[in-house]
Amino acid sequence: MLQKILIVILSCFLLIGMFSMSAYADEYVIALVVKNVGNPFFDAVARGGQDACDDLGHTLIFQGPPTPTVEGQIEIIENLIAQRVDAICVSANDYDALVPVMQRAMDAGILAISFDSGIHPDGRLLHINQADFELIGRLQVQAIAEMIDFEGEIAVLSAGATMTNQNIWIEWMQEELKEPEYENMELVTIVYGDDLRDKSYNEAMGLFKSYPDLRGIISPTTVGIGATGKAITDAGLIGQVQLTGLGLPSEMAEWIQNGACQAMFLWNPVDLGYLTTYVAGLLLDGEISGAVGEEFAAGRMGEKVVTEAEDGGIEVLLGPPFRFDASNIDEWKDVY
Amino acid sequence: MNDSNHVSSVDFLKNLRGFRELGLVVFIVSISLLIGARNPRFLTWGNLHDMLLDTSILSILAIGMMLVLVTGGIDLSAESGIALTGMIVGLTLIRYPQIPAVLTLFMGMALGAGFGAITGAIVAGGRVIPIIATLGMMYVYRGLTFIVSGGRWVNAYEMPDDFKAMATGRLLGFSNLILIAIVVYIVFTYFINHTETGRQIFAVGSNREAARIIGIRTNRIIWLVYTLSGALYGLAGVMWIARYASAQSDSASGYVFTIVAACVLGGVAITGGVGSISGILLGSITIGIINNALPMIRVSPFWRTALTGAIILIAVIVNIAITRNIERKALLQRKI
Amino acid sequence: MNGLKMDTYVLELKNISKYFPGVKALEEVGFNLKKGEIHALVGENGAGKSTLIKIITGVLQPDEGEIFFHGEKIVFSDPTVAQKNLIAAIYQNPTCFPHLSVTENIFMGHPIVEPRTRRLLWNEMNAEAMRLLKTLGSELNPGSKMGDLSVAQQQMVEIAKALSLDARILIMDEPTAALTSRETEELYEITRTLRKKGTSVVFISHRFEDIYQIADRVTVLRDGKSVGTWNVSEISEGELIKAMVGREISQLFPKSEVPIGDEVLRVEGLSRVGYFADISFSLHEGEILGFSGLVGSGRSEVAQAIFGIHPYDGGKIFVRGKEVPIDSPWKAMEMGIGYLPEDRQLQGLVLPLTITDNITLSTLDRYARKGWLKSRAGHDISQKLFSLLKIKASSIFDKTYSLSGGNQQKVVVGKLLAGELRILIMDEPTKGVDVGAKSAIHKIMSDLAANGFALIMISSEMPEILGMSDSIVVMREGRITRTFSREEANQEKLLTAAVEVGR
Amino acid sequence: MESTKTSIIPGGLSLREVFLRWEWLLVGLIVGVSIVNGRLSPHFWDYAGLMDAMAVFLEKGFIVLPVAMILISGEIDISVSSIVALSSVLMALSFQAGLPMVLAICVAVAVGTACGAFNGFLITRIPGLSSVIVTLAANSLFRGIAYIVLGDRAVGGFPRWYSYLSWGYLGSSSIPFIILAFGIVAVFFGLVLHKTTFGRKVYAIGNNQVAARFSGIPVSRIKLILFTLAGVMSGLAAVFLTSKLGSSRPNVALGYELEVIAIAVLGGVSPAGGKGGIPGAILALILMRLLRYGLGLINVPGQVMLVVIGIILVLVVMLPNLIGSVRISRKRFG
Repeated sequence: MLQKILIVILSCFLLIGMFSMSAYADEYVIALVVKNVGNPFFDAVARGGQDACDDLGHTLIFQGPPTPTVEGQIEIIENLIAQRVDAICVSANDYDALVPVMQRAMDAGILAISFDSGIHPDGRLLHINQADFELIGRLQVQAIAEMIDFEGEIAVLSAGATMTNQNIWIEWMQEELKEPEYENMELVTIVYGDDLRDKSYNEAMGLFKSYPDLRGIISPTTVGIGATGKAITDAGLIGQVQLTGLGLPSEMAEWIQNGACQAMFLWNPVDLGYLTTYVAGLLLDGEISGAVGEEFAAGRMGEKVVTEAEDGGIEVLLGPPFRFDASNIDEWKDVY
Repeated sequence: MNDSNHVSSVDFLKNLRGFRELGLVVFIVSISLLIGARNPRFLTWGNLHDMLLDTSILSILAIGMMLVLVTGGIDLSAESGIALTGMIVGLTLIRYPQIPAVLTLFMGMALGAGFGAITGAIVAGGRVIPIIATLGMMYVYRGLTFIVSGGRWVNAYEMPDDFKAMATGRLLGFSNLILIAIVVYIVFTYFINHTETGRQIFAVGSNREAARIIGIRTNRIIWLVYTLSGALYGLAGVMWIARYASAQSDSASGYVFTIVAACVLGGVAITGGVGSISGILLGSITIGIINNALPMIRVSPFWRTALTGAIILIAVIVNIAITRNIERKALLQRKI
Repeated sequence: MNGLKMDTYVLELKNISKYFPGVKALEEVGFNLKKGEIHALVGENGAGKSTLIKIITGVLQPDEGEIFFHGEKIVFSDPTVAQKNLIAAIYQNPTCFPHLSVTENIFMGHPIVEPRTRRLLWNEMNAEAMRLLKTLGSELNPGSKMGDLSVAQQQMVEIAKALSLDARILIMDEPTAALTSRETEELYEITRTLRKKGTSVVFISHRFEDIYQIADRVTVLRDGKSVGTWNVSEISEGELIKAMVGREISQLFPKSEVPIGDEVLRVEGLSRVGYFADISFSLHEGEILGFSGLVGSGRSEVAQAIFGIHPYDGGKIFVRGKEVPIDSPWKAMEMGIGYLPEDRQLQGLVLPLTITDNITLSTLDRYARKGWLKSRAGHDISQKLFSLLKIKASSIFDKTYSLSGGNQQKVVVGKLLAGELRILIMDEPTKGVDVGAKSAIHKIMSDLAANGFALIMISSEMPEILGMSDSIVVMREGRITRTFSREEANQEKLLTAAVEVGR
Repeated sequence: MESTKTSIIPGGLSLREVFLRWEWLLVGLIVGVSIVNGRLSPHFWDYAGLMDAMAVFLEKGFIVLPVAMILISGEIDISVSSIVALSSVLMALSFQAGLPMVLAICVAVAVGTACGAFNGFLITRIPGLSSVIVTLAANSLFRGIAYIVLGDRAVGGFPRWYSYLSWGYLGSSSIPFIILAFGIVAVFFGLVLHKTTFGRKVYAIGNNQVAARFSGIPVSRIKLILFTLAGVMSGLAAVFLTSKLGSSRPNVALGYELEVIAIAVLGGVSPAGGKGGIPGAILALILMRLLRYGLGLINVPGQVMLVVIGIILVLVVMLPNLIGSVRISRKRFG
């Protein structure tokens, strides 16, 4: 009996496979490879990517490993090379480790683009930057400073210790904190929740206990800020410990409404996916060449420009991050 | 018969086996005092309560794992079982927010028992070695978690308030979650020590062939322990999403090692037949202390993983050393 | 109620056949049991005794034939059915739960429970266990862990378990194999008491002593068929042997007189904390040195210390006059010492491997060049020993688990001989081995001694010790109490030394 | 003993024949999966692509070999992924400190060896300490040390030739170098396990450790060698993995420990010890790879792939049991 059920399930999967294959007739195939699947942020990215493909008449493949490992991404990219897709857009789990495989993709004539979390210029043609690293880093410090009146201890609760984006943001945070107006503030520690709900929560709770005078926490990662919001609420520290960072509105709605977090930031992942895929489509169509300074119309995103990136490569900037607070969270919490 | 002489020494040894747990108690107390010396807040009632709260979910999972380990098996699928039941209950709560919180606990148990029953059927009926059967089901349940959720998370604002209150609420000064764990412990202490089925689990683990010969339906017992393990991870799954106010598809990734470590620390033999409720409770608490205390005494996050491993290793070795020393003393006292 | 069928048997098996893939384990076997009788079931290993018992207890189901219980046809579809009908069995290797307490072992499967809630009543069970053990003359603590007990003590618990079932039919599969003479006597007494109470007992044994002491009737099985059933008083030992093996065996213990040569092994003041102390003896070429004493007196521990399994912490071992520290079996074998362990299935053989793999196991490096196996060389040696030892199997490539106990034991002996070891310690070499194989093993031992090998034989069987040994060492509670020469030893003296009355 | 007499198998299938049967099953599955894959995706039978696909994460295969041997000896090692991470990190650091790359590679292997020996030492020297507990704790310990020494940094910038190990091809052919390297190592392991006294002793220990000890086999020493070997191969795997990634971080090779065991068991190795062999493990590796490759080519989402692989793992291991029970019942009643 059980066997029969299993066979039925198996054949269903094979059918799904056939279905996805039948979509090959279209002109270009663009693959979006994300850090991991099962993450609402990247689901929103995929929605944006699909919109762009619909606008341009291309086919989208959305893939990602179940856990955010670079090994899983390499395997997926190898498979994409083997089926000769036309463009691979990747949000990398590691800044360096995807370079060799993306070079192989480029050797095979595939367009290599990184977005969200970038890779080294050697392994990409272009990076779609959701927002300026410097701006995001500084913005979060400014926000927390306002909340705590420029005075007191703050801490950072990050994702994994090896996350590219988070580490750059944190560097810029430390840079911003050197400014004179923050002389009464002190960044006491950086802890890592590894983007695991339970670990992030425990780390936040640990912060409250080991730093009783803590005034604020910056958590530049979606899982971390959500867990910290819950931890602040549970510990009864709403108002005493302030929270800001980068979070998903859907997840943060509760903690913004109850005051645990006055404000936090994020760009629109739907737009990010749209822009990434759209740019890839334009490059494939030969509409743009990807030279620095080139200006182009990016569908519903309006006018964009190719600029030089901080790491020496080139990039397209999505725009400033969006600020979410009690006044606007209700409109967004159901969107992503 | 000349039993008496030999027997008394055997009894002596048997009583001393209890000291294995005493060793763990000594370890817990000494490490607590050590940490308390570094950070006095560690030994406050509030923190001890938090620590128990942290341990409540783990300790429940440890019971299920112990029952499986006692029969000589292992349940690697527990970790994705947590995620899957949590996710299904979370999704149900979005559609039917009026479901009373207490009912969700039973719902989780029923779902988990269902998943556990499938795993158990594969192990008992399909005669697949437990480590492989449960590894396979670990993948399957994790994949299903992604599939049923479509990659989305269940966020705090989507959960009914009384559900979230279940995790934060207190009764008689104890968090509800601790109370749930206490109830589970009472029930299972009774089940294991005072019911026929409970003892049959140990009989099957001690000598399966002998159990079969005296008429115990060994397959049924093996199926039962996986089902019970399922019911318990189902319960834990609901507690998990209530505690962190979020259901994610990658919840509890890698958590199974923590559960097994708690059992092993608590003296459960991987080879089957041996395990006690008091032991796994102490084992869970030891793990809870490690997780809770290291952040509190400001151990660098980069040191924690290594320290966790080292502490487990040292605890086990010290325990063995103590037991061997005692046994040696007993031998020395034996008259020849 | 069966009031009308007064004369029927308690249990009657008719034309029972049982097939395993390729083998007829039982062929049209008939067997019956009267109320209040002790019925011995004998036969060589592999004759089908165990299969028959498993059918009676419902562990196995017959392929053909019928079973009548109190004159009514019954089907034992699984062990619980037999248990409900109060049939209990004590198996050859105690089927215990080593991690659980004595009480649990006794009551597992039929606990005393509170009738309404079905809660286990531990106090009642402990008290009852204590009482049962007392009636057996044992003072075991019901709380002891089964795994910590000796085999004999475990056997006692098994018997207590059968008593607790209040069985009407009790099956004992070689219950005396692990017991010392005194314990055996106790067991006889218990069995007779049970008979008086109307219990029927099926008694399986290799020891004729058992049969003639207590059995009323005896049924002989050979090659899966029943040879016949006799009243014990009407059949002689010789006839019984003939019925079992289908031929006559003249002498059981053929140790031939050979001149005793040089000293090859001397042990001085050997001791291991908690197990034995101050053990001294010497062993010569051509000699068989018997080690007697009760089970648990430290005989095996001494042997294992000399073989390097467990380290000794005091004393010296001399091989051919030179002191050698022995800390591993590997080292012991280098010194020419070999050990035939007591438990051949656990310690002697790697059951899933073939006969040749087992025979060559301890000498693998000899059949290899720089680590690469040259299987041929190993096969040649195995083939030679296979023929020499007359192992009954189709070839040296048979798996050892498919062999009978006696042939398995011969394989272990073969492994020992392949090692070209000159000092052999044999721990219970004929335990659980049928008559034919037993005599063959004794013959081999005698031949070895004649060829200048030096042997130590540990045995619990008095006739074996007395018949085979040139001199006899008796141990009690970890110490040597007496040493006898072949001429001065007799059963009574050995027993006295083993229990040391009036200590 | 008499009861075992009952289990005589007619025509006595030898262990080797049983192995063969299992391996034929795997071969059949490989052929089946290939056919299905070929029908589902037009790209599957692309020879160069297939070769590249086989080479993806073949370093896992390097670890499968010793882990299979450890399982056959009745033990388990769940610390291999952390040994890979630690070896990789220390290799990168020593390169950064100015050591020539060749010596840095030696460092990786040496670190792996030391870690494996550490495991083996604890397991064999402290009776009562099981390999599950030791390697479970060592799993945290080794990775933790990797985090301590490297923290949140990544180290890269290796010489160009180093990337050849994982990305290069043999001459102008389309056979990746790593396949050749793996082939050599696999043959070596196959010979050691199946053709040497050492391998025979491993099987004896796995089938009956007590009897092996009573037969004068140095059980502890062999286990020590096995765990050390797992360390050596993990170090080697780290060399290839780091070459593949072009940089090193403490979080590489996460989750390898269970995958490696799954592959070995799929290959017919019994975690209870004494059963299985290297050919089966290699076939299972190929099967697993083809399966993932095929599913990847038709863009089955990662989460669905998890479900499929889980089900296949269970089904394949269950298959012989089901067939067996059907056959037995047919014999009994038919």
